[in-house]
Amino acid sequence: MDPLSEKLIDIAAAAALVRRGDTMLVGGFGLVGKPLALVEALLTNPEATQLTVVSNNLGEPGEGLGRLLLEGRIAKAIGSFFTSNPDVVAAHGRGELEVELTPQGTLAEAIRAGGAGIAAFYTRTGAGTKLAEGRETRSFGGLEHLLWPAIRGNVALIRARAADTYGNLVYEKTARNFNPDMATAADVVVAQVDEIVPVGSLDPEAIVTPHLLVDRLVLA
Amino acid sequence: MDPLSEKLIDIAAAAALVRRGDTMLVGGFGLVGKPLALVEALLTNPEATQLTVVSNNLGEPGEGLGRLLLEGRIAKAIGSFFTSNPDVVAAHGRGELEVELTPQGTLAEAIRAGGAGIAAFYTRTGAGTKLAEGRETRSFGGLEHLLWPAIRGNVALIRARAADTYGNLVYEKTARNFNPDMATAADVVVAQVDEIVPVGSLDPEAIVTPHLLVDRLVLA
Amino acid sequence: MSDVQRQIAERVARLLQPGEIVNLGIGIPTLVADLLTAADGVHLETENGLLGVGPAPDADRIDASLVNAGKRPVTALPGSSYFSSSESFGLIRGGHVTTAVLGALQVDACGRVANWALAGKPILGVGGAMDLLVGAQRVIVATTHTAKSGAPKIVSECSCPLSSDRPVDVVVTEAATFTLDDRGLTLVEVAADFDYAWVRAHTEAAFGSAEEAQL
Amino acid sequence: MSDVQRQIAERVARLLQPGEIVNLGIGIPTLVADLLTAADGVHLETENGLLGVGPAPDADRIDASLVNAGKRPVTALPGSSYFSSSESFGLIRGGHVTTAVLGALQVDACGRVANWALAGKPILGVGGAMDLLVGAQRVIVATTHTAKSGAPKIVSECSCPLSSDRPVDVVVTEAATFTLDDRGLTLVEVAADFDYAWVRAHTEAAFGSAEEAQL
Repeated sequence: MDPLSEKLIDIAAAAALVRRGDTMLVGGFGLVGKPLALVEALLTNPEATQLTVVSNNLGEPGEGLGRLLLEGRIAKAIGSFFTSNPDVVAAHGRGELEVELTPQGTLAEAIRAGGAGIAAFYTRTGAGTKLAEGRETRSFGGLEHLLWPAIRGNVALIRARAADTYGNLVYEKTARNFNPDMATAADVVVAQVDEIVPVGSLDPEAIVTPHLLVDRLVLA
Repeated sequence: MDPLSEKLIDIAAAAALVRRGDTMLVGGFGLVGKPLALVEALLTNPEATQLTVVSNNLGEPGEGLGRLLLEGRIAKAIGSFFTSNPDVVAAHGRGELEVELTPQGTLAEAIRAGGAGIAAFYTRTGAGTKLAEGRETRSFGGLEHLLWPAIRGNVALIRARAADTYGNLVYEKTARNFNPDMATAADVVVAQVDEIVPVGSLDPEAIVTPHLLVDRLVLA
Repeated sequence: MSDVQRQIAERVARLLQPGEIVNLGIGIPTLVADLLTAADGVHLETENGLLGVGPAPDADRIDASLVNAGKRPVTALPGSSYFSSSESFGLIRGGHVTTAVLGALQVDACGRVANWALAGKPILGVGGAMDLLVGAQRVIVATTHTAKSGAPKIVSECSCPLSSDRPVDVVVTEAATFTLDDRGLTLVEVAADFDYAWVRAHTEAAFGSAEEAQL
Repeated sequence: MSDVQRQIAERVARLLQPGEIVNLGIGIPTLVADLLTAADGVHLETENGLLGVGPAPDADRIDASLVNAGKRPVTALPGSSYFSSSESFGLIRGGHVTTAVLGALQVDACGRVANWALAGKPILGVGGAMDLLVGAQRVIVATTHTAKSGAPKIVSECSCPLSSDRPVDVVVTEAATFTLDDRGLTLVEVAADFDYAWVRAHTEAAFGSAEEAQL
């Protein structure tokens, strides 16, 4: 059996994996390492709506997740920095978009926890700030910590530089960012890759995301 | 300034970094990836005693940490599997060695937490077992979880295949194991390496332990 | 390996599907590795940090840095990858291992397993079994039907300490295969050299039977 | 960069020691990078996943996959390494960054900083500032002494939401450098073009002075 025959799908099939009301993890930091082809393909799937999107940012105006937002597909955003896209600020102001602001490190840790079977964790980050409001706190070593629950998605859309035909992934410089964490934390993980290489051609010491985490590959 | 001149020390100087009563993290799974030269050098430092050792195992009889144990240097062991060394079982039976048994995954996660600024975390592992006795529990998703605190050491002794002169580390196959986690979780991190290569000769995408984690290098 | 061990390992191997990520525990489960070929399409993972475990090497090709969770020399297949202990157990606890095959001292009527400590003895080893028991999507227990003493290992209540509060999914012995669900144990297969009466006589725990349901 | 910004960045650069791991926030802190040379022996880290940040590339050598936390193109120096977001913030929260240089909207008399949100406005961005504030061994605030309106930024109590309950260690403006300890702010340096009276008049928070102690 050629493992690739199972994992490699076309972009329309990938877009069809997202369903109404899904929580969707989307990799990238700004547009760097963002699976833009996958995100924009969702526009062709009318069921990709009422989404909760977990992503550091919500794209740029009219690009990537910013386009989905303008089409009214996103009900809620969980991330760390939305002010760089004025459309997010506006949609939130009109009450059309719920926003859950999470410090960047806590966002990454919560996603990792979701993928690693950790239900919740205590972090110093955010203690004593407005982001602590309504959150459970506890003192460790005399310092206040916040309890933060894990984050998981129904689907994760990630981007990598290359995959082998098993689905092992390597990334490109700072385009790595949230992608390896999100690869662990969703029921269905779809990776947009620039290149697919034969099994055995990636250095086993340098594979960042092992193939057991990757359900589908899209070459784009 | 040559960064290597600061980090590279001889093995006696490395052994002298361990002090009476220290908590010492020691990498390796059995003897694989164990920094044996560093461990055995501790025998020449009489202050390396009354130690709490955090390590998956306590060596083999008369080898590695097993030698330290026979010399009465270890007061307490935190790890996951001690039954493979009968000397540990005997020392514990005589009341000379305190043992804190931790599931292997929880041990790794607690060390990672210690190095990542996570004070404690909730895990399913061990729920409903004898290892849950005396531990705080909490239900998430209807399933009991245990609260586990982070682990840190005064010093970590780890083993890697190669370092560059900054102290970036790469490992060798399954000799990686606990070493990268322990590199994050101690005040002083000493890496025993087989080889030191010039800065720039390790692939930046394949460095596992970045140099900011490594305080001292020993070539052995 | 003994005939009994081989029979158990063979029955387990037949339960594995192409594409599965499988962790094999120490003891009988390890024997399953020798029964798998590339054509089976099963990926073996070992919790000390390797996905893509291959067969044991020839004596002259042993690599001291390449072992399985039992610290035995192994090889790494093309497409394999290495990871740290925290990453490895993140994969395990996070549900990314399809099937864990584990040995057992005892299994109770609910399918909870005791496989790390004897009753009344000091407890000095646990390893990764508890993590696999909570994390693997499916847990198969591979064990002899009875202890060396002849005592049943599938019991009403374990006298040895439990390894997890999570019931396993399948129990495979040389004599029988049981599955588990909310109602407890169900006998789904009896091996050729055994019969229902033998299984009944050597199993302390109550169990239902697919066969009974048909009677 | 304006003269004032350059003055602040230069004062910050002088505080950095060889061997330090330094994270530079967005705004004035970023300017510090341009003032450092290899001879300074400072390693720059950026929280989106790179240790070993080099200078901005020429326009024809921009790599779209290589940016800093401000999403500006950078280069990577020999000896650099890349990591995921969870690894990167593990390094930050875990205390492995020696110094974070951060901008500020306000700093209070205890040294607590507000640098992420304006008073009374919807809060839609936080980024990594809160993680750096709890995790870096030393935090240096680099800020103009007053807001554009002329209002003091070093105040008795912040009107903007705090970014952390942890006081910073040093505050550097174009006019002055303050350190912080349990007693609060201490003025340790006044810049050449300014004097104590100016600093006093443009600083709302109470502060002690190393100079006063000598009087």
